[in-house]
Amino acid sequence: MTTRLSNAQIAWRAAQDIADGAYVNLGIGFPEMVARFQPEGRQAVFHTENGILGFGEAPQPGEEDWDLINAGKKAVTIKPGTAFFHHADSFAMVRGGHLDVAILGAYQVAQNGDLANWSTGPKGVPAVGGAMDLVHGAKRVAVLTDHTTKDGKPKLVQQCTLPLTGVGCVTRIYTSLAVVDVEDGRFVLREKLAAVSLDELQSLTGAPLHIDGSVADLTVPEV
Amino acid sequence: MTTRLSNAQIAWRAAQDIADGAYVNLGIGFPEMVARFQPEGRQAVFHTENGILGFGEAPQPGEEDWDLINAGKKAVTIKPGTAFFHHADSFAMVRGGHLDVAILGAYQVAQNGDLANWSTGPKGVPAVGGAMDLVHGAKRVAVLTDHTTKDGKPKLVQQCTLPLTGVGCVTRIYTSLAVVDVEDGRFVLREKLAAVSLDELQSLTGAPLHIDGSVADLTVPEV
Amino acid sequence: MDKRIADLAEAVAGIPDNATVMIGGFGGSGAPIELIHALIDRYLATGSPKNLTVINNNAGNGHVGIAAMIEQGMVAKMVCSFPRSADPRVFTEKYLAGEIALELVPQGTLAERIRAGGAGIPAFYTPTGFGTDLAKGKPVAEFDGRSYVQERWLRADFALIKAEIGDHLGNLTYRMAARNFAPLMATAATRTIAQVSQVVEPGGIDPEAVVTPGIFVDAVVSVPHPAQEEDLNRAKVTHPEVAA
Amino acid sequence: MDKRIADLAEAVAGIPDNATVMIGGFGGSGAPIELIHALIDRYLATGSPKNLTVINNNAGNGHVGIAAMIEQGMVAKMVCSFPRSADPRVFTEKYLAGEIALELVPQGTLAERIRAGGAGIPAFYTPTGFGTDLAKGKPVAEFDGRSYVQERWLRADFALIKAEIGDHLGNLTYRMAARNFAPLMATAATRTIAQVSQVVEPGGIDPEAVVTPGIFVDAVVSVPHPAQEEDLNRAKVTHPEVAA
Repeated sequence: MTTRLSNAQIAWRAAQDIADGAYVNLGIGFPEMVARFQPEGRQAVFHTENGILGFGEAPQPGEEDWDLINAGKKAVTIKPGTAFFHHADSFAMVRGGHLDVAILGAYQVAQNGDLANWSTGPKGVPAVGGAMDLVHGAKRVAVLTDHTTKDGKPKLVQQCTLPLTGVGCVTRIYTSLAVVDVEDGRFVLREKLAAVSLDELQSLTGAPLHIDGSVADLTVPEV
Repeated sequence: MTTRLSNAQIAWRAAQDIADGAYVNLGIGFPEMVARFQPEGRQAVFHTENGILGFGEAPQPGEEDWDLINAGKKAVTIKPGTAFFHHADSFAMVRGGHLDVAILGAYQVAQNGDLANWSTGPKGVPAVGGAMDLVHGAKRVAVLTDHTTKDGKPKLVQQCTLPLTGVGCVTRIYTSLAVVDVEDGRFVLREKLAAVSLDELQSLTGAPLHIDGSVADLTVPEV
Repeated sequence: MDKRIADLAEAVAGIPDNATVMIGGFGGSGAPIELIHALIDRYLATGSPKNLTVINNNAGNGHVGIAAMIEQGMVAKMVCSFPRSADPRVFTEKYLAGEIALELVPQGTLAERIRAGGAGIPAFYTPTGFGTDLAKGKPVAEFDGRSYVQERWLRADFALIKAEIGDHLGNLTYRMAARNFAPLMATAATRTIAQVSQVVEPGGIDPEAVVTPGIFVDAVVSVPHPAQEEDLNRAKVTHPEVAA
Repeated sequence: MDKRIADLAEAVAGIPDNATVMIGGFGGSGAPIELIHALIDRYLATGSPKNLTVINNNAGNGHVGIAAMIEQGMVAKMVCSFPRSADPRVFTEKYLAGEIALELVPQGTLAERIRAGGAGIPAFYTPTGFGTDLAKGKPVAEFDGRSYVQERWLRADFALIKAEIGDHLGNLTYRMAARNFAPLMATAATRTIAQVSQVVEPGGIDPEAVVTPGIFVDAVVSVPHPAQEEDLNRAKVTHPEVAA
């Protein structure tokens, strides 16, 4: 199997597409890593659903204030220009189209932009949080994901089989092998690792990968 | 013609029904006088649509701050416990049922509680302000009015002929002759000036005045 | 007018069986632990209130706060967006055993439904959830070519919230991200009970800095050094305390 | 990121003909007089922008601010709740002559429609206006036995607002009742331009005291000693100044 990008490397790649001054919401877990890789000279403003805009990095261990947390309940810090607000104002920012980018994880993404990332089926306790809101409203909804499941099944599919988070909402997918846009109901391949052939990539993808112009090499440093 | 209460006296009577600590919105103009007549030992909290709760009296002439006005654009003052908020929060208080009493003027009130107080017809420039919101949500919607129009026509009517402000919204009417409740689609007379007979009062009223229990004398001091 | 209540037991005394109770907080931030524990203590002493519907973003963590309410069997139903936490076992076990009901609501829709309840808006349309299992059975409508789900307001009999400073008139401020749902819940409950870290005279809060105006608050209880749910859980505290 | 704009003319330079413009203020309180006058000056110099739709609670007073915009013929339509004032002649004459359109909206509905526009809520139900002429032609629905009117969101291309303190990131505070519609309009416009009495560095506003978070604001212009519309009218000022 071709060497794949690590989660940190996928996050690094996604961070390169975030403009200076962009308002960004990072999903709980792996997408939170995107904040670490802001390119030199650019500063995004991070939003968290629980009512903070422009928060800073994690505090030193032992310095946590548990009234100052992000949506993943991890401690954060304030920095100059931070603002606090209540949950209705927070989701007005989300649904109202004020975020430039929302970056989430995924179980499956369909070629029409449908996203499944909240439920693996009827077993266990269901939990949705803010995901269903975040996929609507942000100008770009990007997904970070391994290109396939642990047992090798495609996560980029013709149609999601898992319960949907949102319909037709994803605009770009950063995977461990490629960068894929969702355009007009199709996957359009933008970048791929040089080491993976187009045929191999297609075989790991559950729906046709279209090519529109050139496909760039996906190059990511060790991070 | 029987001597009638002055506007100030009608306002005085209405003020007697406001409990200590009640949240009250007073309509522009004549209803604003209610604030002057709070009984000893009681303190209502006044709300104005433009975003102040718990404001104080008018400032001395020359001391006005025109960022600190009421819905009638008259200067007011702050006092301990005042709060400022935006218009959506202000009308959340109104529509959400948080006000105890709204007190408005009227062109006509119908026996089912319909109120007409914003438009005398299609001529001129229409203007509604917050009246249509205020008549919904407050626990009690009271009207202050002369009992008849200047040319002697009833203002308490079977059915409003002027454009409605709200449907079935008025709960009590304080007039220059009487205090009338709206109950189950009928006017119920609660108080009347001793000098006016029941027959005379009925002749000045456009719908039947019902009596449910006793009718008290409407007694108001010179104010 | 003075909305101060002398103690926690008195503050929660009026909450009856079968009540719907909104409880502020997002995880441990903003969780009114002392009010919740006072309610649990009342239940342990009197058997009431029980069969409660609780509205909160989560469904408890560890064995304190809402988790402890659930553990004691006071809660018949949770309305929340994310019934998971570092230690969600209390809710999970009851849920899987069919002993507690769950209404799962997307977080932004939960916030907006509560705001609508407080603002006299009985229903609204949102893009959130359209085409998903969580919108099943709800009316949908198209506006300007896009599809939306109709959601209903959410109201409660009581709101229990944690604030930072409160004055005698019920004006409140909050502390950082502990604000979250509390200002919304305060508007949407018939009776709102706030525990505050500091009580001040009217005028002690800058009128510009008031987050929740007093009209939305019915009772203010002083809790000068409130516990932080996260700290309690890290210290493995349970309520009530049990021998290890 | 730095949202400061050097001068008023530059701040309003991008507003084109036919734009929909929300303008903050309730009467004179919160009226962004300097931004409005900069827009009028541009119109007088270039003939643009014209044919504007203006959303404000009122429709101008005297011969300054929105009244002066109307007087110059820049405004095709007003959306407001109360097109009356101490001196409403400019609007009244144009309206009665059929030279300006009016969409009359109850004040709370106006506020809620703007909030909905900013919050991504395309429509909502309100009791306000049910059974009145202002609800004619609008969908109605019954919830829990009570009748409500469906109202649509309101959005704009631009919002011109007046705030008190603004930082480089666009975080804003307001001054007393001058707050009114501004925080709502800031959320509902594609581009929000705020004139502020004082500009501070990020961190110069307490994070708890921010009323409008910077995400809603695109441009901040310093106007250290803003005119108060009420004072201008009492002094019988006109814009532009004309010989008596």
